[in-house]
Amino acid sequence: MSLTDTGTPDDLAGRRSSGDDRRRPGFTERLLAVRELSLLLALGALVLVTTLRNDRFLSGQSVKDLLLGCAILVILAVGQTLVIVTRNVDLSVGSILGLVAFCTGSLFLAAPGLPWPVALLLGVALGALCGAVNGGLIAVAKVPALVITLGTLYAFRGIDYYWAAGRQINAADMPRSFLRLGNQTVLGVPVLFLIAVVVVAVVGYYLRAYRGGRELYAIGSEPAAARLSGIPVGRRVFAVFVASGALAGLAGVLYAARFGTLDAAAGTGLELQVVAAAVVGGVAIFGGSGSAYGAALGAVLLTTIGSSLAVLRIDPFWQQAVVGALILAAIGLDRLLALRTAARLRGRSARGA
Amino acid sequence: MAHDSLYAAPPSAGTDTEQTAGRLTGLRAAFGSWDAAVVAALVLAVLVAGVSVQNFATGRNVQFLLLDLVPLALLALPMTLIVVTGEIDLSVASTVGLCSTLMGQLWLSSGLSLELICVLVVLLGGVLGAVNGLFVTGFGLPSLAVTIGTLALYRGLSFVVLGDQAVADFPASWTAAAVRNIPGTPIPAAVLPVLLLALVFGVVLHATTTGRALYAMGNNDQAATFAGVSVARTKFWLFVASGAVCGLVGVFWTLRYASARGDNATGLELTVVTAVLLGGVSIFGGRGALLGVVAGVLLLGVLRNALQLADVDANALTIVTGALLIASVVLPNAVADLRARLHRRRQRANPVAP
Amino acid sequence: MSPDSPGADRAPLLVLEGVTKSFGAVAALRGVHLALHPGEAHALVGENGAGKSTLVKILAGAHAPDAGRLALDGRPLELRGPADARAAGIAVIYQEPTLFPDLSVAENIFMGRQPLRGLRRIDTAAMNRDAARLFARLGVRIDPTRPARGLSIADQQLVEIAKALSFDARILVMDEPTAALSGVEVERLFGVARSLCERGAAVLFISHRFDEVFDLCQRITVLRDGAWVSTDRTSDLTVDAVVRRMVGRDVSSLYPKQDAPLRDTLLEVRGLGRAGVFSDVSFTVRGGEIVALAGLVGAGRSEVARAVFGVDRYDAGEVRVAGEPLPAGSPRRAIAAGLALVPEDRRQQGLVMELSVERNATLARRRALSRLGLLVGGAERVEAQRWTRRLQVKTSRLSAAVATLSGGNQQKVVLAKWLATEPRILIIDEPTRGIDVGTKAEVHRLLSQLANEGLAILMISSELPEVLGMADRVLVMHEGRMVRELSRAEADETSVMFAATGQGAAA
Amino acid sequence: MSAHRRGFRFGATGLALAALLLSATACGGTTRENSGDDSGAGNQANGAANPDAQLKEGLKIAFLPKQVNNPYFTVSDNGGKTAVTEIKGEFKEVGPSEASASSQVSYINTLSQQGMDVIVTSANDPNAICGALNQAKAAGAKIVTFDSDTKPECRQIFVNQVTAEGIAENQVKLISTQIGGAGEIAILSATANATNQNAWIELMKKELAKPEYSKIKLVTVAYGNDDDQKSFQETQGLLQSYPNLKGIISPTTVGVAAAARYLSGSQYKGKVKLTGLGTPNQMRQYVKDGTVDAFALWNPADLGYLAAYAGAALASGQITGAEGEKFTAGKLGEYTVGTDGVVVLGPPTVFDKNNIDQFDF
Repeated sequence: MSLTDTGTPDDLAGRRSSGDDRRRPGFTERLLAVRELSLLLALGALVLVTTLRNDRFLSGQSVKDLLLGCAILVILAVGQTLVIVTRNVDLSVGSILGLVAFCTGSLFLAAPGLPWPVALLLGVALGALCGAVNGGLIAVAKVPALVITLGTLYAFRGIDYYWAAGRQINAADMPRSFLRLGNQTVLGVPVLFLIAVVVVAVVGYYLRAYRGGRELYAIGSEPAAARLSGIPVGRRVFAVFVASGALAGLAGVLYAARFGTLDAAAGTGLELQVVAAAVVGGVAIFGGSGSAYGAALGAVLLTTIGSSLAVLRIDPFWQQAVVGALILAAIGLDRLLALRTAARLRGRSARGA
Repeated sequence: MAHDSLYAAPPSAGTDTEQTAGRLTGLRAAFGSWDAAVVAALVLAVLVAGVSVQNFATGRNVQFLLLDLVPLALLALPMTLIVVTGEIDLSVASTVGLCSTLMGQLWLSSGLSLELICVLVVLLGGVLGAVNGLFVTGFGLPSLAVTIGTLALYRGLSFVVLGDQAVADFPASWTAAAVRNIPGTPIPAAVLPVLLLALVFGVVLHATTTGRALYAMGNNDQAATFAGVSVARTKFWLFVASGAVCGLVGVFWTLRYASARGDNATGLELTVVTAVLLGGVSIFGGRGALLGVVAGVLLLGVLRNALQLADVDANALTIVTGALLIASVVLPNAVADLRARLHRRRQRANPVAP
Repeated sequence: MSPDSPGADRAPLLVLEGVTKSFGAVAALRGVHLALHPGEAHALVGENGAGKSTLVKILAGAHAPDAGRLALDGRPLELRGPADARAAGIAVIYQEPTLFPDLSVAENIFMGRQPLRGLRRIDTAAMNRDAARLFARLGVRIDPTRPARGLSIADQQLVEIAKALSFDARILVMDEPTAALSGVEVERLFGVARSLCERGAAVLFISHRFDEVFDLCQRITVLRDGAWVSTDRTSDLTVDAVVRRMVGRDVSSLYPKQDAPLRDTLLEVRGLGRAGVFSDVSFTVRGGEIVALAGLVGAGRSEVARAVFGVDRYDAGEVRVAGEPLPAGSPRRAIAAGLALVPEDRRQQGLVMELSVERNATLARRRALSRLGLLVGGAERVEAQRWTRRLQVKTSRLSAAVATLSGGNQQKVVLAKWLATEPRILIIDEPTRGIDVGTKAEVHRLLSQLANEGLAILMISSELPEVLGMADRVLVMHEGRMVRELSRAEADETSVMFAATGQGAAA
Repeated sequence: MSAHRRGFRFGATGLALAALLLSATACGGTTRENSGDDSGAGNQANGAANPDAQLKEGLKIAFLPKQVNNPYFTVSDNGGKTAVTEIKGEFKEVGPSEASASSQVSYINTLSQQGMDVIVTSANDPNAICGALNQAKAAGAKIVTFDSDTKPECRQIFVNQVTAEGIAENQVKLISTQIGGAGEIAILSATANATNQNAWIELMKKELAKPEYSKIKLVTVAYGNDDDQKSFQETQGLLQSYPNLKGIISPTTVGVAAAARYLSGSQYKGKVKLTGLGTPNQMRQYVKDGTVDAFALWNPADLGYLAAYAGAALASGQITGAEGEKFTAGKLGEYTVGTDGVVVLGPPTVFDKNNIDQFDF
């Protein structure tokens, strides 16, 4: 209250200041950190309970299996984070993954000598192309991404089916070097997981520390304001869909490498899990907040739940119900936290001088 | 921001009234004729299919076609109202599935009469819808996220209820009644309740105070609140109604296929949303008419049936469904855009307008 | 009266010539010209719908003009988007804050221009420091790291101002920035604007508040119906002259409240409180009486109105209508009891912009128009016609979307909607905010007439002349508390302001 | 808006409706006990069979698999196509892109509309498609099911790939040999209530009760839902839950491939034995790298081939579906219709390192 003389209206300004904030910088970031921490705790608790029931759950092989199992979902969830943060949603990722996976297989079938990095690049490019179709339609039609990607969910899958025509591609059709990618480990950590970690780190850091990344949050937080502050909203949203498509493409190639057996149904219904992972990971479904790290943790948590249920020998039919309940719990919890935060902020605003 | 803006973020949210207004008149022009366009497309599709597709224009085929459309048409009715209020219910197909398995389980183990079971299932559907409604209105969560959650939850529970088992020993008199025709016509008797419900929902939407309130809250829920509309309650009951209709569809589905299974109606929610959007209901809320939706449902059914009869690959059908969905949202906007552009060009060519 | 004759001692910084813009069939701007000189504060005034906001949008790069041209420093300027406008040094503070609620205050200020460190990463620490420095310059203390969500409207406006300041704009456009600010904050803002002018920047100031216009600006440009009317030195003008040009005719008395016989107490509020918002608010309003609720923005006036009407809940106290207790939290029951609330935010709360005039006008009354829930025949149309005629709403047809109407006519539709419910108590929040002078007078006349007919009117207004002219009694709120009640005789500018700034409370 | 009142009205209407129906049903509704078995009894054998009838030419034979994108069905449908070409008929394959009974119904209706002579289908649900099949039958089509049966009264012939006893015997023998006749084993099945899977599992349990298998203990049955990833995870779970596991039987093509892939990439490779029902193309790699010693399957192409011939024989009047009738199925030779109209393809083929390269499906 530097300007106070005798209770002049100056304390109007003072009233809404809050001196204690200065000592605790990064209020906004702290909210996120809390979310990620609680996810880690949940994950830890889950692993602990499962391990108590069956100590092999934490054996080297099992951990490796877990890491391998979550890699693809993590990559997709990170891509989805990019999209959701801008207040959009991409429901077509499962279909893109399927299409790219099958395409990769056919590619090796057609050109057996192809080095796998080329296949990887081509897969990512095809995914990006699908993403561009999404992004383009959304930009042209100015309709919600939900509807467009619901449509392309059908369309991409249909193309995939049409092309595959009931064929199946087997591990034997693909080069060993490529298949090794799916199962190889470095110091006991699967390569697939390392790739996922790199993706998470790059996207997560970009979202946090680069102008382009921050602009995505701005778009999701208030699209109209974003437009007025000179952010090329259309172009950014388009780019986000291309990125999501490309990551789905990457996931598709990795899927091919990991599973070896491919038919056109690969990745059917995956979009639900991906959205669930992001939402559980604290990415607000209406945009503007959440982090790639959180989404990745959400994906790990979902995969771990799947494995835990199997290890705990719980009726597998419960798994989908658990996923649904988790989504509801996550958004419910978010809402509760948001309300409490809002109450706290209002409390500060209203606190007398 | 009060709106769950994920899918309800109109192109130019609020900041520029004039532009929005301009765009809206364009949209309205496009939408006003959208109903008519869908009906015209339907008539055209029927004519073309009748002439060029063998076996299309037969009584038996009409029966098959309509029978296949009953669940879709029923689910599209409450969905229309929900989308008009700016919400969405993606859990409908899972609710149908859960209702179906509950019906099977009750029949299998409760010893209750089938009549009672049917009533119970419809009520249970209402309860499942109420859970959606509670999350959406009570906790203020976006319906998209909530119903994606219950989509997974209800489907999971329906597998929990019956596992992968099917309950199939429903009395033949009942299962036959589900597919019986109105005597003397090729029209299934199940169409009658659909028509009745369509009438009820149509009147509610277009000729009652509730309907007015639905449009108002779909456009601006704050203004609706200030005008004394109980937005939350109305939406809550819409979800309940949606759930109850799902229960009804669950009963019909179970009897028609004489089989209560956990995977009944899987994926149907996408078709329902497609039909509703194809019928000209705006996904932003606040716009749309029930007639268009009914025409949309029929158009979808006729196209699928005709293409199937013409031996078009199932995979091509998948693509057609996706393409229709995209076209139904892209076209009106593209038309509006085009008109606006033409208008501007005329303006520019003639700058000294009045 | 050529646009740039007076005060053109230096070459103009920014020139608009023959700018034309239409939306659909509506011409928003027709051949407008405007010149901004370095170092000058230039006011742009006009009734609502005169095209001011469209002009702002064009300067901001948000709209492209259909015809006409812009020039900066004598060179043609083409703005293809808001980013171009920024690059050209044009900063805009919009009428309504356009913040990102999820991002921190500092990020809101520096979005797209965050200070960078190695590898083009954002330097968060530097950003927060810079933001704090800007707030210090404005003399306010807002934590730069807190999210923008939950900021009061005034604080949001201050963040907007800090944003505009942050890039040392050569041209600062302020579209009614003071609507939500307190007197002190307005003074600070003007201080900043003046210092910008001293450094050679130009300020374009848009406001309905003539005292501020005359206080800050050297020249005034008047727009009417999308066309340029005049540009003059402030010193050559009087308020009357400006108003005449805006309206295109003489405006008779603005505030014509006639004395009406006082009747029974209709609205009684006792000990109303809501945690963190307002507490222990008690007052009564009698039939035939207009009671004004005065106070600074953020004092909790609108919140009290919303709680009384049932839009918000309250924790303590009770509301009685004609002696009967009114259940809390239900606008529907409030309406049934004879309450009506014309809310503060017309576009968000008052109207459903996309719906027709007819539907809007009957929205609150639709139940009474129905038989068993069914809306029969043309009942809505008849009702809408009755009220739009009485209020002289100018619209081509009743089926036109209200979004196509001007601000004043929109406000009339809101009034029509509520008068159609035949209320006993009318709560009206900022009855004339953002509407043109002509309509303003009509609204005032109408309120007076309604009081005469026996309505109890509770009026919330931030415009002192309106409060003093219209009210039989003035209630003053400060920081969520009712601090003074002034009779018509006691109320004057000093006494109301004194109470509103909290000094009366101590007494 | 009186949502409150409306809410009440809604509730009241619901209650009234319920009360009405309850009172209507109180005096005797349809319950499971009193409904009896009035489901369309009786079947087939309209008219007598003429064993000497020639196979008609130009028969319209349609294959309707569980779903069109399943490679297994692609192979068997192609077998059917070969047969139809041999008898100079018209072949058609249609089907839903997702394995659901309701869309199969829609296809059956379409096929019956198109006047097919024979519909060869693999049922997604033994009951759900019955009504449509009966209608098609009434419209003149002959119905043959293969791979997955419907209720017997809904079709004329079911072409069974193998008898359940044959499968059980074969699988238990394979695993017993591989684990040396003693130790813990588990079964990785498809879905918890897939009819054929459960029948096989029951028979395997009976088989295991025989004295020669007394040292083998079946510890659990896991379900991979015929989903690759799920089966993979379940295998993983099995090995963690049962450290002493010696062998896994997975009598489903999806399950066995997923389990093999898991084992081949884990420390258990070669130590935990795996057998089951799989296709040579899917398993070739794992047989060669030593993960899997031997597994079995019928030839799906032969299955389709036989189904097509059975259909043709029906449509030509050679058989009616009654027990004891005989017909010749091209290169496969003569078959006899068993009880309930079941025709059995034959014992499964066992694939190992030595013979696997002779097969391509």
